[in-house]
Amino acid sequence: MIALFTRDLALAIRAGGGFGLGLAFFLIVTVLVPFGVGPESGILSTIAPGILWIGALLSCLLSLDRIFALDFEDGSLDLLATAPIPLEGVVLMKAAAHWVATVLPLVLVSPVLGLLLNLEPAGYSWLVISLALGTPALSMIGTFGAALTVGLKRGGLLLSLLVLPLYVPTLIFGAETVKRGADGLATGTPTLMLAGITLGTLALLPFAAAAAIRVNLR
Amino acid sequence: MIALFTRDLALAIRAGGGFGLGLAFFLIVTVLVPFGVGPESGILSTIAPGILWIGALLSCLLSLDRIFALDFEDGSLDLLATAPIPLEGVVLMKAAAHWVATVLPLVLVSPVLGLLLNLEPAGYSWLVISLALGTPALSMIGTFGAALTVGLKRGGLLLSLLVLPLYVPTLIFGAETVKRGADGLATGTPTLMLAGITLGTLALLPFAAAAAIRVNLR
Amino acid sequence: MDLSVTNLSCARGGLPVLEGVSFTLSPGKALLLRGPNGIGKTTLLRTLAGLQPALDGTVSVPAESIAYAAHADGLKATLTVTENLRFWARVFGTDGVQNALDAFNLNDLADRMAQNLSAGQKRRLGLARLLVTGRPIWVLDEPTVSLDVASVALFGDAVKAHLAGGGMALIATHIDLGFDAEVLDVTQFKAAPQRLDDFDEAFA
Amino acid sequence: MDLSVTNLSCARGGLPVLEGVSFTLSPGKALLLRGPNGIGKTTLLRTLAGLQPALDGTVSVPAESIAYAAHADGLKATLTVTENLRFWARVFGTDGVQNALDAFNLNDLADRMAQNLSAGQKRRLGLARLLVTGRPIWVLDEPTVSLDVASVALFGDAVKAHLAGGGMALIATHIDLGFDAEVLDVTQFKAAPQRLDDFDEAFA
Amino acid sequence: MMPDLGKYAGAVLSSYGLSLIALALLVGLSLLKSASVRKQLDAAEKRREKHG
Amino acid sequence: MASIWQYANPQKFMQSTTAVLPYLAVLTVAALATGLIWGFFFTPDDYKQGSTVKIIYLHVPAALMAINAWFMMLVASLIWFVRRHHVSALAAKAAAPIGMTMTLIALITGALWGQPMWGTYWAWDPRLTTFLILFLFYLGYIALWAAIESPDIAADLTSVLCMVGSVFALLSRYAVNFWNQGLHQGASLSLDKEENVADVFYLPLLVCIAGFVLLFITLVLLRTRTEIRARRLQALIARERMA
Ligand code: HEM
Ligand SMILES: Nc1ncnc2c1ncn2[C@@H]1O[C@H](COP(=O)(O)OP(=O)(O)OP(=O)(O)O)[C@@H](O)[C@H]1O
Ligand SMILES: Nc1ncnc2c1ncn2[C@@H]1O[C@H](COP(=O)(O)OP(=O)(O)OP(=O)(O)O)[C@@H](O)[C@H]1O
Ligand SMILES: [Mg+2]
Ligand SMILES: [Mg+2]
Repeated sequence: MIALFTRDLALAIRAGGGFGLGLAFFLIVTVLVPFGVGPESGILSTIAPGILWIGALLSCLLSLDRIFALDFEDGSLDLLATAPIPLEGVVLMKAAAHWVATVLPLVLVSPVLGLLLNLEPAGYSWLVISLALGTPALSMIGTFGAALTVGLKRGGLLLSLLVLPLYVPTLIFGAETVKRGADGLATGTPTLMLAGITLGTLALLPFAAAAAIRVNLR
Repeated sequence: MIALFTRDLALAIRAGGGFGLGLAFFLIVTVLVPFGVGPESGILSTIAPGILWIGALLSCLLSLDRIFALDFEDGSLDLLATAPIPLEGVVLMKAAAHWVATVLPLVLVSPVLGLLLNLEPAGYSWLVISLALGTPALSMIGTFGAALTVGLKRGGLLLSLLVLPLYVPTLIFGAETVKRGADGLATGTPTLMLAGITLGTLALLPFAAAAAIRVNLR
Repeated sequence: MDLSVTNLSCARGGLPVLEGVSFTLSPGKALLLRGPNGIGKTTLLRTLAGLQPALDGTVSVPAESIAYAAHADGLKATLTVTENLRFWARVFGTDGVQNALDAFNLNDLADRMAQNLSAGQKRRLGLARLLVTGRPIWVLDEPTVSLDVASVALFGDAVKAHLAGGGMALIATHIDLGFDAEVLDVTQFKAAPQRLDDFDEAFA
Repeated sequence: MDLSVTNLSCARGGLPVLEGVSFTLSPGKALLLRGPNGIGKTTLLRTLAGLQPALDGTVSVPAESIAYAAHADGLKATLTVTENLRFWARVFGTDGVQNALDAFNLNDLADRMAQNLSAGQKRRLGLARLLVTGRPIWVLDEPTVSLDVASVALFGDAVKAHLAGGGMALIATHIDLGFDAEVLDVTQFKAAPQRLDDFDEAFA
Repeated sequence: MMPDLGKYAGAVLSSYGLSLIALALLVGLSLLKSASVRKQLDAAEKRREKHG
Repeated sequence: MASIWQYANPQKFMQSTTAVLPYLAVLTVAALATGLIWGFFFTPDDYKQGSTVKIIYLHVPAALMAINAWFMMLVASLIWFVRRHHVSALAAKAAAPIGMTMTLIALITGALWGQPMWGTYWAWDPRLTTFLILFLFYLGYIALWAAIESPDIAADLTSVLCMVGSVFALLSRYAVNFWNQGLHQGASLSLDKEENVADVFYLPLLVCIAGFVLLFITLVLLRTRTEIRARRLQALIARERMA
């Protein structure tokens, strides 16, 4: 299973897309917001936590269809399904590789983008903490969505539609954590909820995703 | 060339995706914003023009890779390039079909989403007008980007990256029109600029896009 | 008007593949291209069809008189057989749809969506498209892949009818097409490996 | 331990394709499946490999003892030949990479990325993957497509060595593989069209 | 005998109007689909009986 | 007494529903007409809300059915997943558009009610927001059914989506409550109705709710029958193709 993880990382780096492009998209969405909303720093700093979380979520979303589609097309998924590792493990490794290759860089640069949006100084640490805690859930939910749509032609947009409502709780608690952190309020509850969601999805969704893949390979 | 337009529309409707899913994505992006930013109606109505424009832009963006990719894969593009209609006309028809199938529905439902974001009542008409004037430019620019990336595997995210900076002027003037409209200010200049951008891109980009396709088919 | 190709060189992926290709084809004649896998037949045909520029050499006819058909048929899975043909007929400004359906025995399938056709039926539809282009020179890449014997015969008849009407056909194939024609082995035109003695040669 | 298949029925796209398939294969033996296009060979092999459930019938061995190889090779274009093989070796917990490279004459290409291989070389790499699975039963779908004569011989040697070591092989093919084996024509198992007299039959 | 809805007439009437339209659409489309599928199925069953 | 699962047999289902459907349809029309006419024409205005209370006769039943339809889909999905009765998968498929329409009606009537009461068509109140999310779930569920060709695969995948979605819907409900306290009234159909809705409003409301429940059942049966026939039709056409 480690082999799968390292292979997926190697592929993400070599294909040149995995790392850079998700990051670039995050950057661009965040940069577009001031153009759309206007440059007033007061408004920007109010909406910064939400926008940063939404930007991360969208970047994550856009790379989801790569999780299984390539392996499905070239037959690797068939072979993995007949390999001596449980499909649940495959799913978990896929989600982990997606997180490391696509989402982790976002988490790391998010403070820089916070600067662009005039995030309150107290919010930076909470931004990173909340993203680090919450985004694994996004990757895992997204992997589940990708497993549901793996056989479909041009499933990309359908995938977004299926996954977005599932992202709502994570988004709410994530943005709320940053907002409270930026305002100097207590962040205990939303942070705990974020961690809870991540643990819950990591524990349960691999089974649902593996079941979906088995059905789709049929 | 009309044949190409009607065929693309028929395909968009039959494939079931063209119409509905772009719309769904617009809906969902708009809905996510309050979850991230918070429910206060004052803030929401301030950022509504920008967010609605960004939402339309992103929905448009996500459907761009369908413009040529399918025709490239099944060989239609080769055949169209050797057919007795100019490739510039093909590009223009492709952009038109994309606009009608994917973007026009967004324009039509945008007032409903304005409601969700508490857009000021005076802004609704300007929202529709600015989207109707500006989004053809988005489709045309996107078609150009799609032409640039047509041969590339998984060009989707790269396409976004190329196209987004090109979208910035349209976004700025579009959102500005709605903002001024919502605040009851004069909207003459940004509206004119929007119309100008649209006319300019429609006049010039087909040539650039056709050239890009010729290079990519080589 | 003859199709004459003189001293043509063509490249694939930046490397010259064939060099000095020359032949002449007169109306009513067909020419079969042969050669091992990877020698450059597809590259040559795409160059003739105007889909990629030649490195060198001349082709006597404009690309507008050539109808090209390759492995990918350009069929839309969610359109019916007739809709697919009618689309191409409108693009080429002709109206031979019924004729094309007859020639490839597609009348029974006329209202079937392309995605519900078998591979051979799809191939027949792709070939039927040639008839609605109304162009005099057919440039075909492996046209009989996945066709059964009866369909190969239909194809042979269609080519013969096209030639009898003064058309020309240039066909790359590994297998027997069921009719006689001149054969050109392109192996003789294989490009010599570049020497790269001169620094600038890498910039073709 | 024999591979015995009893009365197996399998479906594709919701419709039964083959019915009542029965055969036995003992260690050291190979069995060739034959039959026209679309009869259901691929469907049968996928069912045996555990990729889709059988409608009916039994297979005497668990899917875990079967190594399946189909048209799609599961190769990653941006990994080298060795990296591709090493990945599968690690997934299957074996270490026969060098052995596999030798058997399919891939040593010269070991550091080439898969995307820079020719179709035949890719196919060889796909077959080399079988050797690193270490599984006793090979289930192969059209293994020699696009291989030249020398490579077909390499493949034949690999199969013979596998059989000599007590393995089994089940191969669907239209062409000659260069070694002798029992042949099973699956046309005899073709599923009769459903009668659908009973309303509920539509709900398989 | 229309009840006097006062200043909220617009809200009440459009609620009823839009809801009834939505329900009518739902019921209408369900019935239409039911009828068309039933007709197609009958035709297909006839063909099946004829050709065995 | 025969097992209840016999009705999961398509043919048996068709037979028994043929018998009950006409009665159900009549009952539905009667209940809906009585409730809505009673509510619209023969109830007084509320002293605070004026004539807008009349919206309650559409809003509350639709809201209840929107949630119950999803719940029914969840149960049907579980049955399909565990026992693989085709009728239950098709019933879940049949119920989704009905649930979506109910959600839409609740949203529209709520929005129209909100303008006079709260001064805005839309506010990000928890209950309203939950309904919007529910609407998105319906949309995704229906889109997934539509996107997959093979009916059994579609049934499997949509039932997985329905189960996972239900968990996340609950989670969203909690998250949304946490995020915003809201304007919407609490549940007023509680047992001590003294302090809530008066009898004059309560009785016609009950009739309306009964009408909506009946409408839901009737439509689900009708649409499930259509789906069963469509499935049979598909099999017959496939057979013709093969022959
Ligand atoms: C788009 C907006 C709205 C949505 C989605 C919505 C949703 C709901 C839901 C789900 C219920 C049933 C809950 C239950 O019975 O536990 C309900 C009940 C109710 N709603 Fe709304 N509502 C909306 C707007 C409004 C507005 C603006 C008003 C009036 C000011 C209103 C008044 C009521 C009343 C009186 C009930 C009955 C109380 C009850 O039985 O719980 N709603 N609404
Ligand atoms: N995208 C590419 N990049 C680099 N080289 C390529 C590319 N596509 C093909 N080639 C190489 O160009 C050469 C000519 O290919 P071409 O497709 O013209 O051969 P062909 O004669 O048509 O072969 P076949 O009989 O298999 O169809 C081959 O050696 C091939 O390896
Ligand atoms: N996705 C699908 N949906 C519906 N039917 C399918 C699908 N894929 C294949 N079929 C049908 O199932 C039948 C069996 O296909 P299968 O691929 O098993 O044939 P095969 O014997 O392997 O053929 P070949 O020799 O061409 O490989 C064919 O008649 C085919 O038309
Ligand atoms: Mg070729
Ligand atoms: Mg096969």
